Amino acid sequence: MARAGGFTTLIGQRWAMLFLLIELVFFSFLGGGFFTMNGFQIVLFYSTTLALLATAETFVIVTGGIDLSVGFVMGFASVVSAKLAVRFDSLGLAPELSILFAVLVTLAIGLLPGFVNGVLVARLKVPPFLATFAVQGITYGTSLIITQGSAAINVPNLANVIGNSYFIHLVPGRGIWFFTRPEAARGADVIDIIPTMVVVTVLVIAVASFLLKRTRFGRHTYAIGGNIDAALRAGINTRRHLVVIYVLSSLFATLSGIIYMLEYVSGKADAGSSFMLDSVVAVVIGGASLFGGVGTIWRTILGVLILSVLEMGLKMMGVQTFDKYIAVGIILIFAVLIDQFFPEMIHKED
Amino acid sequence: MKRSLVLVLAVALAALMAMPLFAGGSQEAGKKSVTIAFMPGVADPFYYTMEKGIRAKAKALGVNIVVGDYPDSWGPEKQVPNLQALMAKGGIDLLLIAPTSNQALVAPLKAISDKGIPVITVDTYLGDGDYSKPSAYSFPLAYIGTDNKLGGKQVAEHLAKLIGEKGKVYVVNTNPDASSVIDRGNGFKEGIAEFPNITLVGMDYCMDNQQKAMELTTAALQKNPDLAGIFGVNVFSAQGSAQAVKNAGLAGAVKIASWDATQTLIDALKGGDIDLVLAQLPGQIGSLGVDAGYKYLTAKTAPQKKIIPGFQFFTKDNVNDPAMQQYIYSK
Amino acid sequence: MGDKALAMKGGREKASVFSVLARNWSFFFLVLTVVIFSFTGKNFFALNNFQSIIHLATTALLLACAETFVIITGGVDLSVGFVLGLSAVASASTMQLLYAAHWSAPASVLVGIVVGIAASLACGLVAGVMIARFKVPPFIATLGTMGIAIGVSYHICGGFPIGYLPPGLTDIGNMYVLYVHPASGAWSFFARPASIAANQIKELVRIAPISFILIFVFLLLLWHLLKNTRFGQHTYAIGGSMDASVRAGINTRRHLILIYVLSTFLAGLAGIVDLFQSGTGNFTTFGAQLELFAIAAVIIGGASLMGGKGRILASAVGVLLLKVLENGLNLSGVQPFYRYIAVGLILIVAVVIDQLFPDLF
Amino acid sequence: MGYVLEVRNITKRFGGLVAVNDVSMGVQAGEVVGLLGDNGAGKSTLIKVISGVYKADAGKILFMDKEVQIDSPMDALAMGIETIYQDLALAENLNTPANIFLGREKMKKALGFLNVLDHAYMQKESSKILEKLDILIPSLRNRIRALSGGQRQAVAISRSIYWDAKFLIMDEPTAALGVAEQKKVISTINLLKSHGIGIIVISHQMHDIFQVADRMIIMRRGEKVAELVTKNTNADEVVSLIVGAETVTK
Repeated sequence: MARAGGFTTLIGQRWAMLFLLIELVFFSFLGGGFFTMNGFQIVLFYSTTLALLATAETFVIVTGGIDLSVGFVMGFASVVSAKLAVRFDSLGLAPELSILFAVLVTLAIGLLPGFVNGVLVARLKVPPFLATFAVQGITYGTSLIITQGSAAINVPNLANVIGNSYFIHLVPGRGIWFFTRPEAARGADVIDIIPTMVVVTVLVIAVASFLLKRTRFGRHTYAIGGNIDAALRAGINTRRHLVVIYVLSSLFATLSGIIYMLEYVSGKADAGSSFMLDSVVAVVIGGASLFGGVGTIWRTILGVLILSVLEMGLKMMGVQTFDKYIAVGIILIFAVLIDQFFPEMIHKED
Repeated sequence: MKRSLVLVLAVALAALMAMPLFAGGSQEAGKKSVTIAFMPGVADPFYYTMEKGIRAKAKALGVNIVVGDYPDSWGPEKQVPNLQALMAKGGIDLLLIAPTSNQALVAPLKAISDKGIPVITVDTYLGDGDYSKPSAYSFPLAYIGTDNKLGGKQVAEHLAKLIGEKGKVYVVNTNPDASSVIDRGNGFKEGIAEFPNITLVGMDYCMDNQQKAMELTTAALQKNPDLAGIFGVNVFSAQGSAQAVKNAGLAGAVKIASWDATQTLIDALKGGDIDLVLAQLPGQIGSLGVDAGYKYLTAKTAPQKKIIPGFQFFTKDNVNDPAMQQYIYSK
Repeated sequence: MGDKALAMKGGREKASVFSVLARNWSFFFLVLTVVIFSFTGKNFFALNNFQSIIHLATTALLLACAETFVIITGGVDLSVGFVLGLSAVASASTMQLLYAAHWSAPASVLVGIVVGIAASLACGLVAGVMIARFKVPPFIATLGTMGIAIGVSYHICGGFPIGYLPPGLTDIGNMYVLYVHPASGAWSFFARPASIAANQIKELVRIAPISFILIFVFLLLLWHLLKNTRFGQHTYAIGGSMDASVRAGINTRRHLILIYVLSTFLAGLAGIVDLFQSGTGNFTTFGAQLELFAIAAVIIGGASLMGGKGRILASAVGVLLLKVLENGLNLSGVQPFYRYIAVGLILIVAVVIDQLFPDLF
Repeated sequence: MGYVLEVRNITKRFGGLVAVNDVSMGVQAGEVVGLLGDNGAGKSTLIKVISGVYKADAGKILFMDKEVQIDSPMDALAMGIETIYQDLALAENLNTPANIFLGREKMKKALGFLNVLDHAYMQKESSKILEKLDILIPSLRNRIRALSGGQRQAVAISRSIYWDAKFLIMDEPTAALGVAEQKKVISTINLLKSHGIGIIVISHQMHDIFQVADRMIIMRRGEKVAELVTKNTNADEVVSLIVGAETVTK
């Protein structure tokens, strides 16, 4: 296949990676402070939310659906975990236990919106766009009622210690610390390496990627997205599978909400609202099709990195606030255009 | 071929990621004058005006100013990444910031402060805003901002006078998540409580959406046709409620107090659509911030922990007063 | 497959009462909510309350109309909310500029409107070309133009609502068609009777805000366009089967471009209406979610995101249902936060009904 | 001579692949020609060239003895070459008259100035054409979605006939139909034949082809390998030609 034009085809297939590389080079020259270890860590640290939500979205989009509720499920989880942590704390539990229990209970509660989504989509055949849109409203309303609209605060400070810690702390000339930041004089030169939440996110994504790529569950997910009738005839329990997919999506969103709570020591109903569309965009930039059957976690993460590097890079360059929307808009269209043109070149030949 | 390209890209990526490890630390060289960073809370007229004040003062003192990316909506998840991007530029000696959450911003600001960059919070604060006694959030040098509660209270007093100290009043607030407007609302409540013949019939949140404010006020007027006064806690809520009152044919009959002296509100005041505008002094807040920061950096004089510039009231009587014009917000 | 189809057909003939109910459930639901809120809501059942609900729903109605056309073709337009803001900001800043340059008020307003609409049409054209020519999924193409609309409108206004506009905008935008003064028997069109002083305005009965004329004209026009014209028929056909439409000789590319241009035209018009009603050029804030509200209303009206069905008047009922719900819950003293849950639940009911009776619509 | 439609030396390549290689054939008025071949034999490509979806790399098309240029499906339709695809290309959300008139709606003046769709006219004409083809559809108001496979097929055929098809290409007309419905389609094809329309039928159902076709053209690997008169051949011969056991030139 593809003897002539092999190189362009290759670029067409790998354009996302190439694009990321171009971004990295571009901002290394023009983004103030981008080309430093700190700069890269910041980009990674603030792409964790998007990465988790986009991972959730990848599963759903591969089945041919869409989950509009992830952003507000994330907010819901942040609010619930924060409120629970405060509650457990006020009951006199040790901060470690309060947070642990809050996290565990939230993970359980976080399955609920996904379950509702799944039942609506799989059993009642409600279009995913609508089912998840409705659930978005319900979770948002519930979080607002829980918090009376304001942020859920007064979370034990331990959350902050966990959420903003780094894997390694290096003090030149004094030694190396893991997880806890050494007490150092103000202004001392502590080098922080690898934020813990980034490690957590990478682990979660690795598991997700394994699930989608290497397991039967993953195979079935693609099968359903490719042709749900064929999947059904092949003996896949598509209803149950779809319910599990939406529950999984909700679970990733919940995790993201918990990380938000740990990082910001508070919960906020609309914490994830602005990431909702971005998460779909990242998946699409990663080459997935909204019609289902195509997409991988790894390429989604590439999409996430393209977006966050672009956003942080532009910020560090000092580009005017709202120009970034224009940039993202144009790149988005550009991304899909490339995806539209290159497969055509390939398909026409067979 | 595919495989090899992936490999090349991966190696290039890895090399690129690793390089900063060796390249770090060369930022500081060659810097002479003082650089102050400003991280606004959200893209709105108030902070643009503050930036103007900051830049004016900085120019006078010969200070460099770097301004962070204006967050497009209110909240730490929007502001903190912008803050980190701003700080990553390096070479910053002092930070002026309007924290968008009194708790979520404690950790990131503490880390910045620990790196030896002093922090001054403007307009909004950490914790309860009291940095004078030791606490987890007492590290900033100072808080400079309007006393929103006092402002709300004074608005209540002014509005009470306008409506003859009796009747029903209503508040259109913006966002239950922003400490500044919540303080305004609470201050207003306290102020109104001192007038036994005035009742507060409700407080709604328009989420910074003028159309929404209009709908809410229309509904409030429907519930209470004899409403005597309305307090719109910022530009959008005041404009929306003014229009709703006008639509209901109650212009003049319902007195409207508002907050933040944007040109639009001043025009509305001139046109008789609203009756009172409280002008904060964002420019002055910014300028005081730069001043305090500069003195701290150059002369090591610590500023007061709390600096509260006053505010001004625009009414029909003084709106054309040339001395008042400086308080109108502008970019 | 044949058996199932036959069974459904049989069902249609038998269950005509059900079909009328299911087909128009949103309308009956609207009537039901009005009845309930008339008991629970303070001053809910009042002429001026209904008038202001519809008056303040003008922009939402226009956006829902826009979305109806797009959704019938099987697409979705995420940009409408921010195109509304772009149009308001672009036209307001033009008016401000020209008025400051001593143009007459009508001239600057007119040019401002043209500029605002032109800016909106540009967005629709870009999205339409992307979708029709380059087969970009509508979700992505309109998300792209949405980003561009946000960026451009903030460039124009810098985050400030735009004031300094020619006077009288809000007087026009919020004017009533008929004013009656029951006490004196005086009445007049479009302005309060000359014999009535400004402070007596509360005693006036004002009938039909001017926005009613606009809504009425546009609903009628768009209803006609969709129901009775070739354009409308082709819109349904494209949503039903793109393939069939192409083979039937419909210029689907041009048609789709027109659909997205029409959509942003209506969004742009909504921006102008907003400008006239509020008197300031407001950009769209991020929490507004106007586009999602419009899509929800259209779906409640019985349209399907798969395309091929949807009705203008039903979409209008969808908007009114959501607005009445909001207003009624407010007047009944329900906390605003419960509104989100109520809307979510109603949506689910809507779609489940739609799924239970798929061929009745 | 006397062909409604004739193709001469058609060749169509996709990159290095020759999908149709130097194929010539013709169909007379009132004649049904069966086009047979295994998957990938080039049948679909050939009819797509005729219906204007693809443009041939070489060769020419004659319609009513005149050389014609068919650059798009529109050109083919304008000449009276109609194609009924396997998926029927109907808008399932619309009713029968709307589909028959799709793209060529009849308009009328309402209130003297408004150009509106003439629903009554389209409905009347639709029932006329259905009657003419002896097709029964319970209610013309029903959406296509509510019709059976055979009824849909009938609607698609009626559409072509209403618009004066002189030449009809039918791609797998009997696939996915019940036995009774298959019979109905066969009788409809025979009816069309008696109206003097030239027809190409592509089908895997050998049985059906033998029932309706006057002649058969067999393709393999892009080439025409045989042209047979139905009554002079049998299923075994045809099958062996399709799979390539022997090559007969006649």
